[in-house]
Amino acid sequence: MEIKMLDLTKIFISKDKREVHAVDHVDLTIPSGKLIGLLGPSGCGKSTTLYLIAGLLRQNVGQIYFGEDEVSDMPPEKRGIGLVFQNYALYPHMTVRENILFPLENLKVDKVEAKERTIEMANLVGLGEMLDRKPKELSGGQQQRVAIARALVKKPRVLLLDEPLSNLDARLRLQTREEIKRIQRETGITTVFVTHDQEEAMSISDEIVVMKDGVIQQMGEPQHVYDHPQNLFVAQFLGTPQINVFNGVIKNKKIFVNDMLISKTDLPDQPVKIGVRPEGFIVDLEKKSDFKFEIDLVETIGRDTTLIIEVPGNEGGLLDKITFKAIVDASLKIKAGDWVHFNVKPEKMHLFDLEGKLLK
Amino acid sequence: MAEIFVKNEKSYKAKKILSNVLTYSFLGVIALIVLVPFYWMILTSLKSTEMIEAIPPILFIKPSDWQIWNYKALFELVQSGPRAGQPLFPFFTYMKNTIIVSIITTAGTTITTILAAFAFARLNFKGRDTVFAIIIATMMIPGEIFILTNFLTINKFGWYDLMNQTFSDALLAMTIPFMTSVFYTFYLRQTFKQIPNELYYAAKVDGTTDFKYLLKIMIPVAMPTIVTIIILNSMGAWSAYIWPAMVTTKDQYRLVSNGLRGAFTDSGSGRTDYGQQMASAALVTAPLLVVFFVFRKQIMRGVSRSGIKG
Amino acid sequence: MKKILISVLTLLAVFVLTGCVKMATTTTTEPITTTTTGEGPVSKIVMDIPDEEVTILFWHIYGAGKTALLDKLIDEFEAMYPNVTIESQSQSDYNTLREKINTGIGVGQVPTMALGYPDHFAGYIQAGAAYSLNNFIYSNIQYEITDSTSTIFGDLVDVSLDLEDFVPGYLAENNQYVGGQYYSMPYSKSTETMAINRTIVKNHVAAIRAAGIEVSDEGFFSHTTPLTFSQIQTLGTILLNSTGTTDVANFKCGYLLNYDSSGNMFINMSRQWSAPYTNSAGDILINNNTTKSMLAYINAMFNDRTFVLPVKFGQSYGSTNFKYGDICMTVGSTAGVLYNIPSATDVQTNLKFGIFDVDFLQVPQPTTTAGQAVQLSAGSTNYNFTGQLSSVQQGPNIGIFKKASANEKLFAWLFIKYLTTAENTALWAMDTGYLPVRLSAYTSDVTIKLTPTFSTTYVNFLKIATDYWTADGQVDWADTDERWDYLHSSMVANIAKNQALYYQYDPAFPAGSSSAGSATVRVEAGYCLENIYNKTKTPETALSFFLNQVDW
Amino acid sequence: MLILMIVFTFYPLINAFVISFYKDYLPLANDGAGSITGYTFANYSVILKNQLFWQSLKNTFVLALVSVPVSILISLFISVALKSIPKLKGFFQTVFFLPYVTNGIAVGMAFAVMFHRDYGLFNLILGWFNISPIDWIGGTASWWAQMGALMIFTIWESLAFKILVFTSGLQNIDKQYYDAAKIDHATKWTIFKRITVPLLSPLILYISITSMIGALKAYNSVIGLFGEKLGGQPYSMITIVAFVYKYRSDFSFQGFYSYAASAAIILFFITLIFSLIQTTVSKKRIHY
Repeated sequence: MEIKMLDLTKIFISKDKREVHAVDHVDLTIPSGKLIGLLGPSGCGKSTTLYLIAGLLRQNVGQIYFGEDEVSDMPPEKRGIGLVFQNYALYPHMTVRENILFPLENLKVDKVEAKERTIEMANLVGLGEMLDRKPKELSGGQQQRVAIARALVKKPRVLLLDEPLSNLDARLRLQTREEIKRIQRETGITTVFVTHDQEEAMSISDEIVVMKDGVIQQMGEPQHVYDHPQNLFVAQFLGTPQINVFNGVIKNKKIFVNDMLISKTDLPDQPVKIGVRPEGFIVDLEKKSDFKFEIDLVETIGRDTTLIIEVPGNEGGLLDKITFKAIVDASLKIKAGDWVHFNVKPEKMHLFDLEGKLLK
Repeated sequence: MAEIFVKNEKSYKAKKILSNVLTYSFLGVIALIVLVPFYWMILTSLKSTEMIEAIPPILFIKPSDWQIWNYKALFELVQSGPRAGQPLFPFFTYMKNTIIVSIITTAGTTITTILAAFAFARLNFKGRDTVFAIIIATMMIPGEIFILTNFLTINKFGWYDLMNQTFSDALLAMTIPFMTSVFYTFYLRQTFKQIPNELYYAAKVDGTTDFKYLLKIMIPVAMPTIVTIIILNSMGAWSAYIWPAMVTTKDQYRLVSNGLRGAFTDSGSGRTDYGQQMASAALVTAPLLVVFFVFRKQIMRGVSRSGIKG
Repeated sequence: MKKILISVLTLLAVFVLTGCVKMATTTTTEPITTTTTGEGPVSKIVMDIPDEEVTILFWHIYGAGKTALLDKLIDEFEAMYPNVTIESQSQSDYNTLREKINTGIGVGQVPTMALGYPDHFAGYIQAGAAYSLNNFIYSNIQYEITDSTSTIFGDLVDVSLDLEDFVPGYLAENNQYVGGQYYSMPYSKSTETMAINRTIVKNHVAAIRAAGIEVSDEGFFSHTTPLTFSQIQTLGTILLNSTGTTDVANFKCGYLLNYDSSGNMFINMSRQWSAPYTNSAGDILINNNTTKSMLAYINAMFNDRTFVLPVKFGQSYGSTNFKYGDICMTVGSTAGVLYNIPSATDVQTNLKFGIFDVDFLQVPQPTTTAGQAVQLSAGSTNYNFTGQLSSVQQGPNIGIFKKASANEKLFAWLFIKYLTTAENTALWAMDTGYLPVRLSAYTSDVTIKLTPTFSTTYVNFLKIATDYWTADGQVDWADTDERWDYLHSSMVANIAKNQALYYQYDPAFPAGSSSAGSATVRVEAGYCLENIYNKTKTPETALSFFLNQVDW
Repeated sequence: MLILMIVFTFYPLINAFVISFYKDYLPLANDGAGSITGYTFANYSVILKNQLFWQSLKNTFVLALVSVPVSILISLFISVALKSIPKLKGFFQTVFFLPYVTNGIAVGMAFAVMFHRDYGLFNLILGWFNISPIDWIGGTASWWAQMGALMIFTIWESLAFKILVFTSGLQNIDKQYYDAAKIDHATKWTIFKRITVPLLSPLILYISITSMIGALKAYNSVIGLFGEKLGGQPYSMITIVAFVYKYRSDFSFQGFYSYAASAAIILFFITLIFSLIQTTVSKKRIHY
């Protein structure tokens, strides 16, 4: 089931009576049968968007379509969605079975069928043995899976997950991530989930949607978005460690940071922001490159070494005081205090104008 | 997959409006039911005896027909004799006493309730649950069976001396027996029990005394409930009747309810001037309402945050 | 919860074992301390009146209205005896007053003197706390006032009291106790009289005369001879509308005779029928055949609307529906007289007969002379009994407590004497609607100022009504004549004076271990009639329920 | 603090137990120490022999068993409705709290007037719907009419506190449960029945126990509505506590305190049994 949002806007009135556009003229189409991650920092409007799709909130402007169906004015229960809440919202007084059964009871599904579907669903999420436990007797991951089972048991058109992994510990998070992906694959249901964790989003989503201030910044397959960020925000938001940003300038088709030549370009002369992924640095062992720094700290984890460089910044120059990271091969044996010359991989470098727009 | 295929319902909005209308009418009707007795009280206070007994009842009175006299009479002064210049019905004296008693009782009750609730919720002493059980049991006995016993106790303490009872004696007698409240102890204990044990252990590890823990952790956390208790308790003095009448020797030590009951019944014919009685009832209620409206936000916030869970 | 049970039972056991109450060995009875001798003292001892400061604590229940006059009398008394301070304290209501004194007796906290009903004093006497006033009444001591600040400096004060001057019925009530002693003196006394809608009667004068009942052209019945129950029944056939509703065109009511107090109705009718009720020893005697036939008769009268109770109209008193014209006659306390008079302040649409004339009569009696055989009939049933004249007296008396010092008792007594002087009892009566307790008050020629513009003696006060009656209502008083304001009070005072000849009292006794006190019996007696009226019980079951409540 | 409780709460309670077994108790004899002639169970038989005692049991049971659940339900509905409305919440909250801020005596009298057959408001309103006047509290009132009036008054009085408690309880329920239920296609009624009530169940138990205790002790409402007669017909609405107090005015006389105490103790055990049943039943029903 394809989900289409047209000009979707949600305005909240804040405590000091200001209008806050939580979702601002969003046009978005979520393709059928895909697992989509809605990604962004907190307050970016991603949860609001999810709740608008669910119908728990009502948009001020715009329409939502599920396939051909306009659901804009439909109450949530009519939309045919399944929603998994951040803290699962399992009814504490009901057993797992009762929790999963609850939507079916409300839909007046035949009792025998409902029972079967409940068991089937419990098995799907791997909780067949725990049907008679109360939520508080389950671990976080198990609760999560009950919530998913409850959302899916009524065979919704769309599955929505709100920060599904945020309440789990690191190990469970990895495990559950896979689980969600598996369940989604098996059921083939259009799934939208919200997260602020880009790694999580990138690891399981078919496509990700990056949001900021209620506006969609970019949408696409995770790796594609990572490799081709549309703007500085997306570039900064995706990737750990974060992308390094230098203030630079283009002069005569050459890119300079503080008189240090970094690379060449076809773009006209102008001041620019240069984003370089940490893995985009190549150590110039011949020390020909202009782009050189004294290393402040070296962290080696496994085969990678992270060089941490603190640039004091120079007044009047282009280099602000920044700390940047470069990931290089551990075999290079660089120590703190060494001067290192860098070359930059062109595909790992992105140029933006001063507003943060990608320059092409 | 999509089993639930529902066509867009235009009637959804209409339905929502309908449900809102229903909800508001339900609340409105109940609000009306709640308010009617108050309206009736004020209405009656503006009626003469004859108007009260009119058939069918008079539902509205023109301002020109208001029997303001009912109110004025409450503030009339004695014309002659040794009490000349003093009010006929010592409304303000009763009011003052009631407020004082209310404050003292509430302060006392709050303190004892906090201590008791703390003891029963947190401290481990031998027979704690048994003692608590007995305390709960006392709720199941009508309080006035205690009157004679308590009267004798008050007398033993020397607070009831016909010739020499001072105002402070009277205050002690009126307040001390009501400085504990089983009901509120029960109520606050529930809140205290919700505060996680970890906090207590953490405090113990930090070497905090029980008392300091109560003062610094429990009370601030349970503050909304305590505020609620203070508010609810302070209303009590407004209805107290038999006990204040029993343990005070002088009229000027008594409380508003004592004034309300006796003052408007003619001792000869046994008739009650309902108009005047309602007028005084309205006047007695008024300060409570004023306090309530002034502090409405705080009260409601306190109450709504008190979070009483099992 | 189970713990509650166990722990309470355990504690219970502990307390029982360590019981802290003394076992009584004998029941103490009040030894008689004074003789009832002294048929008029021969010689008197003169003594100086004590001059140290004395404070007298006087407990009553008067609200704002009556304390003004009481305070004036206290003021005057304190001027006479400058060393005396009377602290007058209202204790809200009679129940609280009695309860406080009863509990106070146990711990030695009682006032010097207090107002109270006979059953209260009976309780105080049983507890050994009341002081016999015989000590003063028959005393032959006179006191000399030597304090020059006193208003009666140099006079001789006599503590004894001439009982001859008191209304005998009141005295009988006040010395009904052990040994025939006076433990209290009558103070705020009242009785019941009957208000009658004279406008209705006037419109049926011919029919009433034809039935053999004397009535004046203007609808006045005799004020000296009471109507009998048979006459009341006859009036019912003339004045009652057959449908139980008011018929304004033909001047007929739905109900004939209302009794405000069903308790008084039961007790007074028992006297009138010579039916045993209770005695001073506290025995409950209601289980007898005369009472049963009385109840059967009353039930018959309820059924044909000759008698009615206020509960019929959802009221405590019949006055409202009397004014509205639903009831022709109503028996109620003399203190509530004015509630029966329709006036311009009433909501006019409610007054079916408009503003009509009201006259007052003695309460109906079975017969005109005591001790006559009487036969009453209801339908085909006849009831035979010996009729007695009887009317109730009610209202509190005033007494002194033993615990007070000799001086406190002395001045308390002098204060009681002062409150009940002819002038003061007359003043109290006219001001409050109560009745004078002394016979001499009825002939008192002391002028009393009732309003700033109107003063009268009690004799002239009584004359207002008698003048009006003599003129058959055709007086030529100006509209502004203040006698109009006191006409009805005066009527009632006259009627009460006539009824005083056959006042009966209700024996007073405290609760015993297997029976209720007289006050409770009176309440239950009233409920008994209400139950019959409401038809929730038959006369038989109502009586057995009554017995169940007062005797076990 | 405990001393206060012992002196003014435990001691009188235990004392009442003991007194109920005294024979010929004169509480004020011997300078307030009291005197007895032995111990006996006779006080209880005096109480049980009284026809009114059984009447009072019936009245109290019916009143408690109807008014407590009804008022809990109504106040639950009100609290839920209050939560769902977007506007005027504060206004309604204020109004519903008002009965708590008033003098009970005055309101009782106002109700008595409103229930009057001839000049009461209730019958006037019934008249608008062409219903002939009902005698609610008068001499001809049926037992059910009187009980109905008493219940209306009792429920009116008790709503404020319950609404207060439930409103605060509702605020503590995570909104997500409601969103979840909505998405699970639950109707409003299902949400109320399956989500709200179970989640409030500990609170409901607390309220039902305390108000059951309160209802079994009903007295002031009867006095307020019917006066000392305790009913339209004498004693028709007598409650157990009213029955206890019937003996109160004669406390100081031989044995009466013991009668009152015995009746109070009987009430105590009835209340105890009720509370036990409530806790056992609810133990099965309260899930968390």
